[in-house]
Amino acid sequence: MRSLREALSGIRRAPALTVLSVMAIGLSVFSIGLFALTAHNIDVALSDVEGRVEVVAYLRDDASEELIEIARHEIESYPEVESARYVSKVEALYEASRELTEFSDVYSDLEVNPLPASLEIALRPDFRTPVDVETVADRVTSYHFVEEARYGREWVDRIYSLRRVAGGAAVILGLSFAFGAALLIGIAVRMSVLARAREIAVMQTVGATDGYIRRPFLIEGLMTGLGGGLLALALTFVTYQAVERTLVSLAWLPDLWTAAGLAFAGILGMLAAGRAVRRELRRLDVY
Amino acid sequence: MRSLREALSGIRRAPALTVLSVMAIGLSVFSIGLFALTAHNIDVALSDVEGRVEVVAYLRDDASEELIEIARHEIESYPEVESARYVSKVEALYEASRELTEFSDVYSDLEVNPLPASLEIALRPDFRTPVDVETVADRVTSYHFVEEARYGREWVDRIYSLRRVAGGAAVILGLSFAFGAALLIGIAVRMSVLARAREIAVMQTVGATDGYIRRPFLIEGLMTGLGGGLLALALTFVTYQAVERTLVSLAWLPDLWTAAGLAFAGILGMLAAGRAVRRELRRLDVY
Amino acid sequence: MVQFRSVTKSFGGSSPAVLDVSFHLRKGEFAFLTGASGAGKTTILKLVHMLHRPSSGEVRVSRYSSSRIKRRDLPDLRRRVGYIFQDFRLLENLTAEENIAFALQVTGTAKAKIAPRVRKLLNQVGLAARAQAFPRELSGGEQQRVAVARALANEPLVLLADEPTGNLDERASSGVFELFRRINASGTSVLMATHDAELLRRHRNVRVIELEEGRLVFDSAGDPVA
Amino acid sequence: MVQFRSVTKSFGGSSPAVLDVSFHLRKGEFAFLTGASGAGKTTILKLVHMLHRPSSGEVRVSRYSSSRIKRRDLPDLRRRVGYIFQDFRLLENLTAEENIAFALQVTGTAKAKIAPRVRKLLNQVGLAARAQAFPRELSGGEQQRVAVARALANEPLVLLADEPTGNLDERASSGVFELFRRINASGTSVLMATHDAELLRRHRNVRVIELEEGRLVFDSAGDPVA
Ligand SMILES: Nc1ncnc2c1ncn2[C@@H]1O[C@H](COP(=O)(O)OP(=O)(O)OP(=O)(O)O)[C@@H](O)[C@H]1O
Ligand SMILES: Nc1ncnc2c1ncn2[C@@H]1O[C@H](COP(=O)(O)OP(=O)(O)OP(=O)(O)O)[C@@H](O)[C@H]1O
Ligand SMILES: [Mg+2]
Ligand SMILES: [Mg+2]
Repeated sequence: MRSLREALSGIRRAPALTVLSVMAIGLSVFSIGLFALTAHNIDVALSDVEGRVEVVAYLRDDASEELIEIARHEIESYPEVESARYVSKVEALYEASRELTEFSDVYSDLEVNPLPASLEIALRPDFRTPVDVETVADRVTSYHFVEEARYGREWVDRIYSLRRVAGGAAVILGLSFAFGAALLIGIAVRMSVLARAREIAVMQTVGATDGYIRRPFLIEGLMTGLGGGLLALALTFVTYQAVERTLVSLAWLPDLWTAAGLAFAGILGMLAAGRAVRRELRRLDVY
Repeated sequence: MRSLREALSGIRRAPALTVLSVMAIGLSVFSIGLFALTAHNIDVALSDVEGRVEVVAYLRDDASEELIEIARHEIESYPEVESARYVSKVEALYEASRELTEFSDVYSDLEVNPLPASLEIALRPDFRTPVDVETVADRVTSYHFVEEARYGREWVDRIYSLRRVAGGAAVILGLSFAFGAALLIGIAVRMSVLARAREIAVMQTVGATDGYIRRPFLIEGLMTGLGGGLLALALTFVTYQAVERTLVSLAWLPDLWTAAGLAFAGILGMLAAGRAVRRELRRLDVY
Repeated sequence: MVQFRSVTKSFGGSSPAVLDVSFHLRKGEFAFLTGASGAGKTTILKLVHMLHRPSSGEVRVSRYSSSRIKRRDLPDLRRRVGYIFQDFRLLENLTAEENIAFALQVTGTAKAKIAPRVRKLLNQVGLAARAQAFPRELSGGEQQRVAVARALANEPLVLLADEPTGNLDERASSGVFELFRRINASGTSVLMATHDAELLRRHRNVRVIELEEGRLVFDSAGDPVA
Repeated sequence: MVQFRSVTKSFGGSSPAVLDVSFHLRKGEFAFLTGASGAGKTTILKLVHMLHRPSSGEVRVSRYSSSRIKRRDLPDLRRRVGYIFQDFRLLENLTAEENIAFALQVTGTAKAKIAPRVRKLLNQVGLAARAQAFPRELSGGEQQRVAVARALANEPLVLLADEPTGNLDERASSGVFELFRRINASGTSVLMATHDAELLRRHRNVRVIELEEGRLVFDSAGDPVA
């Protein structure tokens, strides 16, 4: 209670400094927020693209529909496979003419349908690695009525390296931004401690214990951190809304992330404050 | 000279504060730098994609090669047109089979070549707007041996709206980051002035003029700003190198931009310092 | 209560601020600490408060010794030793009464007891009318009296007063001095640094410890180490 | 040189710090400003230095008037009026000699002249040995003497001294006082706030202006407005 009151009065005593600290922390956590938003949306987009990883087995024109149906069931029971869809020659032509509008005229002129029937095999989320895709493709090719299995090897590899790189970049950039934020919080709190160095020295001479002196600063650091975190959250949300309305549709951050961000800002503020006060206390007293 | 020496001694007197200010400014100008890098590369990428805006005129199978060659010359003399390239039926088939590997087997099975010959018309940089593209397409369609002119209307429109939105976002984000940087510089300088409020008051009582008191702070602000700018430049370059090596090939910022960024940081530091000192001077004296 | 044994304090300069000083201030004793400007009076008081560590020798205050005291014991020591600083050391952001109350809060005094105690102290130093003023709104002498009241707040075992009447006129000076005598009569030891020759002349019965360039050159109580 | 005409200064509290004060300190005159703690001595000195603006009345110093002076004229005024503050106001980051040199730099004194002048001033206040020390390394009396040296640096037309001997022993006090007399003899007006009754007694021939609760209650020079 006393510490809280003191912390509040500390803030009241130097409101400009506190507002500035909150803004500094807010801005730096905001950059983390922006980054998290970007990362999260890359993630969403990636898992969307990844969902399209599939193996296509082109079938001989002479394969009987019954055999194909049996094979389709077998394939669907593979542990790696989510679903297998049969695409007849007619459907293939239709889809091709729809997807490739430039050639729709060409196709309608054709007398024979040159496109083969196929099985489009979608994989389960956990089995979309290059290795699993190749395994499925190999097994499927062993059916005698399968002409060829394609799976865009390069495409699969690319998605995976992209996710790995994105993950690495996320960690590196996230850490460096967090470092920047910690730095700024440290600056802010250190300033507020320095601004009260005289006060601290006087408290020591009056017989206040280290803990007693430290506590209000810790609480002040926590509150400043949380304030900065909330500001960052607000800024991130405004940015999210602005981009959502003008540019592209975005996913908002998971609640867990925002909660973690707030907790991070608060704890960072408290730790930075604690460190700054401890150093100041040791500097001021000779024992 | 005196001011420079004073500014240096000011920095020497409170090295921690100065280092922290430089770091704060560095971090915020760094975010501008990151943004500039992104914007510049979007720009480069856009102009690359834009270079591919073209009108394709599909030709009747019965058009004579001489007429086509005459028409091609005529079209190349349009003010909007950069070049017009004749693509024969054979070339068309070859290109199609190369670009659409999935269907290469199919094409090789064909007995007749279903693809038409065409003129691929590239536009000059200044005439790639939706309106110009449509004008060219319309004029080309008036040749009797032109079956149809395609130009991906939607595609052109999209590029244009993307560039507009990117431009807008660049200005808005750039401004808000600049605001953040100005804020941080203001904080830093204000702290350094506050830390010397007593010194300023004493100088006033000893009879120093406002200009005399202000000058070292202005120079200190300028140097702090430039220091922060250089730090930001270094950070941006390191990021550029890191991304370049691990992710994608990037273009480095034009020299003019980096020079402007440095000047911006320096001037911002000086102005923020000037403002802070002026306020302090008025606050301390009653006349 | 306060015991110096061959204490030397050097700040690294050519000559030490305090050189081989020994004396013993007993419980309930009153002593003037005198000497020219720069003789080492403030340094001696700060050694008692353990704001300086002796370069050699030992300072004992109550049950604490400068050579054995732990960092965590300092607050307890300083609550028992009231200190009126030569430069006052008031908190700029607190009013006169808050500055005094602060010393009581720090020691965990019950809230209900603080307000009446502060009022009594302000009255004793003649500042009741300026209770709400901030240090920068107080005259030099008024600030000094706030410092006096704060040092007395916790009823210290030892009172250290550094030139406590330097900014006071004759009447206010005697007021503060009489206050010290009353405090002293109730059992508190008092060590008062001063170069008010007039004061020394008027109170010839009070013990005088005199310094000259850091050395103890005269002690009216005789035996230096006891 | 310094003229007060019915000057009142109120800080918004119940009673003004200075109330309807008039006096005239002539060129080359020496006067003690005396009165109890809180009587208004420092406020009067700050009014002369134009650190306060009178609530009513007019303060004239040399050719400047409190009612007409412009912000840009303040530096010139303050260079002509030396001020020894009650709380010294030294720059913490500068050594003793740098603090004195600073006052000379500010007025644009030629570099070559600064060093010898500083040395002379330090000698005059008896601090040559502590020239390189920072304020926190100086005793109270030593800081006060640095403040004295700084106020004299620019050979002011008027010297304002606020309790300049409050932290000094008798010998150092007389030293500083003799210095003031010499400065005064060379044409500088001196207004010295003090409650050192002893000093007043010893110099009965010097003009005394006495304040009581902000009012001028005694002026040994007689005519209040001249
Ligand atoms: N922190 C310090 N660093 C270096 N020298 C110091 C420090 N503190 C004091 N001194 C020097 O030690 C000597 C004694 O100082 P001290 O403050 O004890 O004197 P004092 O007797 O209180 O004088 P005064 O009556 O002027 O206050 C002085 O010469 C002073 O300059
Ligand atoms: N800035 C201020 N705001 C409010 N009150 C003030 C201010 N400055 C001075 N006072 C009050 O005005 C009165 C006169 O103060 P002043 O400092 O002039 O006294 P003084 O004669 O110098 O006393 P001392 O001998 O104790 O230094 C005091 O009661 C003081 O509290
Ligand atoms: Mg002292
Ligand atoms: Mg005063």
